[in-house]
Amino acid sequence: MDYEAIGLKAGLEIHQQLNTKEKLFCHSPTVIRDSAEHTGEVSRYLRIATSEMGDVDRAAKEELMNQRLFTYYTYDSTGLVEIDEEPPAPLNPDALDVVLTIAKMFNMTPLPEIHTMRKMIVDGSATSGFQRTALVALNGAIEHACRVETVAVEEEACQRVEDTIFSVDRLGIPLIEITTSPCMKTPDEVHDIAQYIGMTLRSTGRVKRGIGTIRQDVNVSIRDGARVEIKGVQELDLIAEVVRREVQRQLSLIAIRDELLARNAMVNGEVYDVTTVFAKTQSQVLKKARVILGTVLHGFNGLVGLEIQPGRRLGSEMSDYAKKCGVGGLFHTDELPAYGVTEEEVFVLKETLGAGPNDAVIIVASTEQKCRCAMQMIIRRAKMAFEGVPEETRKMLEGGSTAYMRPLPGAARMYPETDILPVPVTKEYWDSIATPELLSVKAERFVTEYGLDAGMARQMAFSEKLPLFERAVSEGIRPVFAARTILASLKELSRAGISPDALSDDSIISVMKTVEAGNAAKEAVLDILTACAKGMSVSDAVSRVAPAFSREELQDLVHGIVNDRMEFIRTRGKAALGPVMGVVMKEVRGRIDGKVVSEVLDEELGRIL
Amino acid sequence: MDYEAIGLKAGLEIHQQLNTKEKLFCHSPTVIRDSAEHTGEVSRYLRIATSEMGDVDRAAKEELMNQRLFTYYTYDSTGLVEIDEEPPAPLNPDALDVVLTIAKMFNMTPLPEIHTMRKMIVDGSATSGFQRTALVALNGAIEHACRVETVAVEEEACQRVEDTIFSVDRLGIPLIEITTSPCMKTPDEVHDIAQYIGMTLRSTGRVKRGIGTIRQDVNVSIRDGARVEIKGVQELDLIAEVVRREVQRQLSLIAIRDELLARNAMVNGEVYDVTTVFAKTQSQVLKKARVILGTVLHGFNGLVGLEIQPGRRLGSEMSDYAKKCGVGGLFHTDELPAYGVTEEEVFVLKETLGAGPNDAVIIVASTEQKCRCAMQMIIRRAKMAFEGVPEETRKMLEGGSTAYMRPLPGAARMYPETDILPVPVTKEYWDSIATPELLSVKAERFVTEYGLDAGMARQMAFSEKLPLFERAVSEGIRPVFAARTILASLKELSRAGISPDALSDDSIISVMKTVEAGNAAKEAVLDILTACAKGMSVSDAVSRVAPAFSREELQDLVHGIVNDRMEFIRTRGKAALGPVMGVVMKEVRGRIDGKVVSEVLDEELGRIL
Amino acid sequence: MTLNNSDPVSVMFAGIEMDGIFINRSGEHAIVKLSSGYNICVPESFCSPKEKTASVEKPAVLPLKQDASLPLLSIISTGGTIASTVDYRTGAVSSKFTAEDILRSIPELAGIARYHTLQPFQVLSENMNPAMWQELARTIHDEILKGAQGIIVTHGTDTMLYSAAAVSFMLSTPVPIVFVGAQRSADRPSSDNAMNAICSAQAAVSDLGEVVVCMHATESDTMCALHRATRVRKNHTSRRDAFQSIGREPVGGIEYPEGTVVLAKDAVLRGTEELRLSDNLESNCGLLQYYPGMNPAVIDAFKGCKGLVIAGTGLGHVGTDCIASIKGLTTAGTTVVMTSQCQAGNVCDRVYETGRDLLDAGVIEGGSMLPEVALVKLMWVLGNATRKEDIKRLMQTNLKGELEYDLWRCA
Amino acid sequence: MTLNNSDPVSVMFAGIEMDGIFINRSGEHAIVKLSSGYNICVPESFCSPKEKTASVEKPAVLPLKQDASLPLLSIISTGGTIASTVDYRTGAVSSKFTAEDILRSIPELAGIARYHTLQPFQVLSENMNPAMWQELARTIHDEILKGAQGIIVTHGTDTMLYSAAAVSFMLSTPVPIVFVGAQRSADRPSSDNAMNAICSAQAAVSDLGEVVVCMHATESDTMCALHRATRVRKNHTSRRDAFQSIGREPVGGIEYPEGTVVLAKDAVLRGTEELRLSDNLESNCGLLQYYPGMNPAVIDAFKGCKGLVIAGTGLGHVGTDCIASIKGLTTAGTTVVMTSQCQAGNVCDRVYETGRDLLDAGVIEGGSMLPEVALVKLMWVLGNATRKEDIKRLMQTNLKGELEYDLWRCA
Repeated sequence: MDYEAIGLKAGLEIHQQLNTKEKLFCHSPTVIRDSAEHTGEVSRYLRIATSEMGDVDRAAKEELMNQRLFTYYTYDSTGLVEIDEEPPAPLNPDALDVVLTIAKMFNMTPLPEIHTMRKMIVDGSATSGFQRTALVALNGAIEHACRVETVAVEEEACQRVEDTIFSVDRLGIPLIEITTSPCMKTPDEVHDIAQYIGMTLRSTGRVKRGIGTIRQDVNVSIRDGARVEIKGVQELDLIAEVVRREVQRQLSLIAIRDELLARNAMVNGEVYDVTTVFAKTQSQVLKKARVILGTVLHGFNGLVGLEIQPGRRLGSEMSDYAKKCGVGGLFHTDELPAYGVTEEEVFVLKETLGAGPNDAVIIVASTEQKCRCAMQMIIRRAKMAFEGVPEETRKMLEGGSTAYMRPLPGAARMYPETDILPVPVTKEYWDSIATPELLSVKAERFVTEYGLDAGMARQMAFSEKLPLFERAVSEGIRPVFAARTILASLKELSRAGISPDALSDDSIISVMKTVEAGNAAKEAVLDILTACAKGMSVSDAVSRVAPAFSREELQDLVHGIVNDRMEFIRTRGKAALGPVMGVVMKEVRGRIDGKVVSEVLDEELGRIL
Repeated sequence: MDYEAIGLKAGLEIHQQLNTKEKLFCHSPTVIRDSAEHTGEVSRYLRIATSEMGDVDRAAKEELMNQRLFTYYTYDSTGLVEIDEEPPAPLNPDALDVVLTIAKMFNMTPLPEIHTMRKMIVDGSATSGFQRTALVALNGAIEHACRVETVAVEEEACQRVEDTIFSVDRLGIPLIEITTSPCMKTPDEVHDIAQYIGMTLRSTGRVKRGIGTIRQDVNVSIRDGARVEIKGVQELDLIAEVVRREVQRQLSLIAIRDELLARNAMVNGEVYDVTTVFAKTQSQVLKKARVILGTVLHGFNGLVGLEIQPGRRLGSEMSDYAKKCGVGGLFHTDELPAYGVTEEEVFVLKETLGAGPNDAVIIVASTEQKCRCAMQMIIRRAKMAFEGVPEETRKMLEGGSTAYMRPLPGAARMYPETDILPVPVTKEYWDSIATPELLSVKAERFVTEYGLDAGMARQMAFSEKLPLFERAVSEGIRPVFAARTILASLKELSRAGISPDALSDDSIISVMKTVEAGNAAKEAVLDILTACAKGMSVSDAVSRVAPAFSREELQDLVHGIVNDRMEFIRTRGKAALGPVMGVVMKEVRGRIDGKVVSEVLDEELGRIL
Repeated sequence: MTLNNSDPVSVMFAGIEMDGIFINRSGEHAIVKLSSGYNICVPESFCSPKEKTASVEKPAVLPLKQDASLPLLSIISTGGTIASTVDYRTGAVSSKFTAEDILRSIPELAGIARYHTLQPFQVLSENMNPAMWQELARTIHDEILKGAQGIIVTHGTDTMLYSAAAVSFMLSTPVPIVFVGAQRSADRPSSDNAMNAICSAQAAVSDLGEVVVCMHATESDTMCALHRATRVRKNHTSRRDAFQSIGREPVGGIEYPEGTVVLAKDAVLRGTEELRLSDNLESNCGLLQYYPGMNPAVIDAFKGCKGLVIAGTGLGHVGTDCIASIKGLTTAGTTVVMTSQCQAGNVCDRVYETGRDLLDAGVIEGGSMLPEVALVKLMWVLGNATRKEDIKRLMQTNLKGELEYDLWRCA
Repeated sequence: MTLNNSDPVSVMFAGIEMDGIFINRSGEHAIVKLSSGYNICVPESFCSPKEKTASVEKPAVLPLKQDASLPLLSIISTGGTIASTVDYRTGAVSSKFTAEDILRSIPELAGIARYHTLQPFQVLSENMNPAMWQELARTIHDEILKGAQGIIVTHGTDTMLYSAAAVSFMLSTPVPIVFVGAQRSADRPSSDNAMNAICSAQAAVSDLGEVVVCMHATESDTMCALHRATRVRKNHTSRRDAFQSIGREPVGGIEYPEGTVVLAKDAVLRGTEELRLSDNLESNCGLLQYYPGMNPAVIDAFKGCKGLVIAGTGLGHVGTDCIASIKGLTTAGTTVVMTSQCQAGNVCDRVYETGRDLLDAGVIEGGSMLPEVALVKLMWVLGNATRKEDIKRLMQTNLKGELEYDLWRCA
């Protein structure tokens, strides 16, 4: 695909949790909890302060009365700020420090004062009814001539437990929000920029790792298409595919538009009750429904069922809109007969509605009210097909296709957070911020300076255990041994189903030192570490798994083994070394270095031969 | 019975609840509650502060560990003082005023300062572990040349709900304690003095009435007998009988003593395990027991079963002692065979224990430990029989006999209540106290002054409704009508099962005034009052039960009735008055005074005849 | 050219140009609201004015009608905000106070009553003083005289308990007087203001007939509590359920959103008292908490005051070396009342030696009165009685539920 | 002949003669205990001495042995009574304090530990002062040095929280230091003294390693609570469960009579801290609660103090007209710390205007510190730091659980 030709433009908005000790506006720890551990709950309504224009009509009043009562789970690790029972603490200086560091890494310009804003969110995910957010720096550069437009610091929202129940453990964890300009021209470029930004963030060593700690939103448009924002891409590996599929979708919609115009297609918006058509249907869905409504899309035949993205058709888009009314989906004639609907029923349906061979018919089955609502949405979306691509916020589906979520946000309802004083960022402070070595640079240095091979160097640099590696090296452990031990032990533990947290950095360092001092064999490292991870102290683990085996003991052992095989050795001479070595190693593997065994055995054989 | 000859001496200790608004040492109301209404409970241990001599031996330690946890029910009408969570308020001045008034009525001498003491009670009935009590006055006179030794004011204890559960509603209600000298010489005199004291107390109009509000303890002794204190005689009518039966009991015990000495009877205290004797018994009690122990009382045959009081034998006394150990009672050979024990079993029992024909055998059945304890108590009591009458505290049984409760109290463990300042009783205050007219004097005055007959006068004076009567008279209602109405209405309401509290004094006065004003007939009074007691207002009750009937309406009615019976009247002449009056009254009874009916009828007949 | 609030500006910063509107300045910096909604702070010299776009005409606001069949309540504001609106273009929050504004903000109120609103003065709660309490009591008195069937007083929470107690003592009232406030500001979707206001209106039309404080009963939006004005304390700096009844249960509760009012057995009912204003106060009174090592000179500093409430330790004690200073005050004519810094429970100076010395020094035992309430009551008593024995008797008599009972004065 | 306590007397009163023993005199009256146990008060002239009966020889008291296998605790008495005996002949109550006396009174203690007892001084709790806190801290330090594995301090309840907080700041301790008292006097069968003492001993031999207050958890005899010394208040004048943790749960609980000790997750454990005494205190500090209408002269009275803690309203406010006086104090070198009379919750002077003015006047926000604890801490901080920034930093750093966390000082 020639992405330049079609005019692809893509931008990123990356949200990354910061690994500070405390939250952004309170002193609670930034730990995620199991919702079963909650120790309390509070229930709250949220209401939108009316604007000056607001009028108290019957509908508004009804809406207020029907407000939902949200329930929030609290924990022994959360406090009053999370449940909006206390003014927020000042902006966490550690979080600001991380954000400024990242801003500096992108060569951005910090704002002289940080003003915290409230961004209204009344879906229940913020107990206060707003999310606190502040712009920190503007206009930075990324390689490939891409730009970071803004960097902001903001607080995480609650995690939804189910329905109207939220968990406040996540609320308030600091996030950095990095917004790029729409500077990417190909799907791979989007991947590379996202990866580069992620790597830059991780280079600070001060961001959270693991699933859910980073979320990428992608903005995509092509010439003749429209800006579409795809929310919450969590896996970097999918990001290019998401862009590719969005391009495909936009191209398909444009093609459909052209075909519709060519066909003089038309949506007249008339809705018919076709319940009687299906009076004796065998379709489970239609049988259950109280009402079945139908509409004719003139000139749409074949287009509703056209695939626009893997697994997605124009019909799917219509269905997304319909689902907002609470119906399960729709049926269209491009896919019928199917799902228990017979050819005869389709025939009667088309006849009844006067649909011609070029027309498509859409039916929806549910309650009267939901069906009417859904039909309006379907007709709205059908009419949009004549425009091509609608501006939308979409959510990613498994595999990288997307579904409609909501229209693009309007002007954010933002107003100042009066509980937080502005935080000045002085020139002295900005100048004092040190930027860390990028992980990519580090990986190269590991090759040149420490002699790691390129793969291991990269793996080590990008590992969560990087700090441990750097500590080990600084404490005098040979870098190759350190890297090999750390990476292997992580792999081994994960294979054994043991959490890497079970093994303290101190233990790993201690084991490596034991080996380097010759008090345990390299071969035993993994066994020792596994024992430590299961709760044994390092010294216990060394003496149990790999009890020290002295040269004298080895000499005795070798002496015995050699005596037993005297004839064989005499027969074979020096060639016996190999086989006998095998016998000895079987006894002492991991308890004494193979080099020593070889020496002792050599001596012993020398004595005999 | 010649009580003088046998040297009867009796004294009284009378406890009467005072009808103050608030309790003796706090501001809670003095109301008794249904324990089901309790609104809270607290649980407490009580411990006795050890004396200086106290030693911590193993047994004492065990006793402390086995202390009982008492539970106290609290109410919305009780406060912190009752559960010993707050220092007491000063001595209730109203309560002191009542006690001083009573002291003055007995011509006693008040103490110049009232010092409140704590009397230790650790049976759980006082949350603090003590009862507060203070001597108020000394040495007074009662008619019959009897003396009141002391008058004290003290607080009521908790009511026991069950076992270790107490209710604090009663705790702290003020009591007056009146102690006489042992000046009564006959049972009737005890009754008369108790009645006189009770009357004197009620003359104040400031003591509580009803069951449980007054309790008489009687001290009884005869020459050769011993002082016995009988607790909690609640009905005055039984008090003489209690004394008579105690005299009988003491005389019987003395006779038994003499007979035992004459027989050379002996208690050697040996206890035998006779469980096997009853191995195949049909007696339910014995069958259930783990162990059956027996002892021989030599020379006691026939005496153990001797009645010493209606329903009580020497065996009953022994049984009371045995029950302290938790056994249900005992069997003795004077009553066997019986209760499923066969003649053969008795024979074997006696044989086994080597009991002769003059000996009695006592057996006890329970667990080994309880049986051993019980046997010791039985042997102790049997030995006491040689002394005649033991000094005891006894409790009254239904009918007036008594049962053993505990030994006479030793020196009371009393020490000062430091939370209460001494209350001075000044000469001015004492002089200012007015003593009320005695009810007996009042009754006489009602005869001479108001013309009530003696019975009604006495009934009225001693009634709880005396204040209402005096108010009615002071408001101009004729005394005889007032007394008749009040007494009859009380009777009527009680017959109808309606609480007298349902009828306010104001209503009764109002109804009486209505009648006296001629707006309702005397005959309707009870019906009107009953209607009021059921919740009707006085005016509603009058107009519904006995609608006013005017003279004019009566004249119309009479005219009609007379016209219908013209012939009869003409025939009989004046003699028709009686029969016709009956017919008219049937229509108007209770709605207009009979006197008026008679007048009107007389006029009408006069017109005709 | 000077920039004014709401002026469109173009900002040149960090090498890029951005559009926004000017909000205000802070020193040499300008605060500008960007079109994204964010406020940024840049040197004012970086901003240049842009041409104003034609302002959109505001649609006409429909007038609101109150339901004449509903009871009439007066809402008296002393500075607390019961309703706010946010201007989402500039982010400005403004507090609203006409009946119409309130009904627009909290439409549920329209179904409960009709409202008459007044604002006799407007101060921060910590700046309330006895003169304002008097003004407030007079205003309430007038409103009841004019036919208000219930009074709602919106008040900052900081000193609400003092004001509510003061109104209790100065005013006998046949109708409920409900103090209400909010712990979380009215400009946030999670504010407790609306629910508290709705519940206060329910309380004001209820059978109640006394002065109460109406605030959240718990941290959840499910129940408001009605606290007797003389037994309530703010016991948390920020929680919604900060107000708590001390030494007793609340006199009532209101379920939300149902609006059901449940009153305690001993709540004073509508019509029990007759309307009477008695608004003298002696404001020259103080309150002092004793602490170990207190310099007696601190007590001497209250010389010249007409009254002093001491919050002593435990049952009502101070260090022995402070007793002479207290005696000095009482001798000079200052009424000294002892309460406890424990807050709950009775003062009892009979039990320990120090207490007996305090009684000898002329100190009046304050029973179970909260120190703050004792201060307010003392101002009222000294404004209405002059003889020593009357002052003592009144201080020890339960006037408005501040004591559980009249204290006994032994013969 | 002068009558002395315990002399047998014959009393002639009301025309009758009574035997008794002479207790004491009150004015012209003699208090005589009658043989019935009642005390009566009669003119002394009505009493005449009687011959003494030969006094009964007291049986020898068996010496008590302590179990050498049990851990050693020190019981330090400051005046509270942990054990009393009553002389039932005269009614006199005497408080007891040797280890032997205590074990006789409360035999359960013997099964928990061995005891060493000291009485560095003996005062009523309300007369405790900073000098005594220092003496107490030194005594405890010595006892731990000498090998005590836990410390029990018996203390009157009135100012126990101040003393316990003071010891917390002055002493780093590897062993539990348990303050214990009784709300109901030890001479009554229902006293809470024995149960509290037994639980305090259980706490003192437990895994705990911090300063706590051990008192009844409820009104029933079923559980004692262990309160962190810097987060506890006496919240009722007389109830057994008067002591309550503010803004947090107790750090432990002890089931009675089982003796099971349950510690909170964040309790400081035995051995966490090393023994260190740091006993400087600046006692010239004060505490003042703001109230509406406060005369600023009351604040001026603290001129010359090194430190002043204000218990402001709500989030930490005072009336605007008091701010100048506060500024006067800070300018003259007095450290002023703001806490809240709400007690629970954080002070936050950023949110409202008055608060910002107070910060400008140099007031230090006291976070969630209880006013009383802030006073004690201020004495300690001023005794150990002189530079303004160090004082502020220490006051805003959580040293002994008095704050939930170190307050942020923004860049």
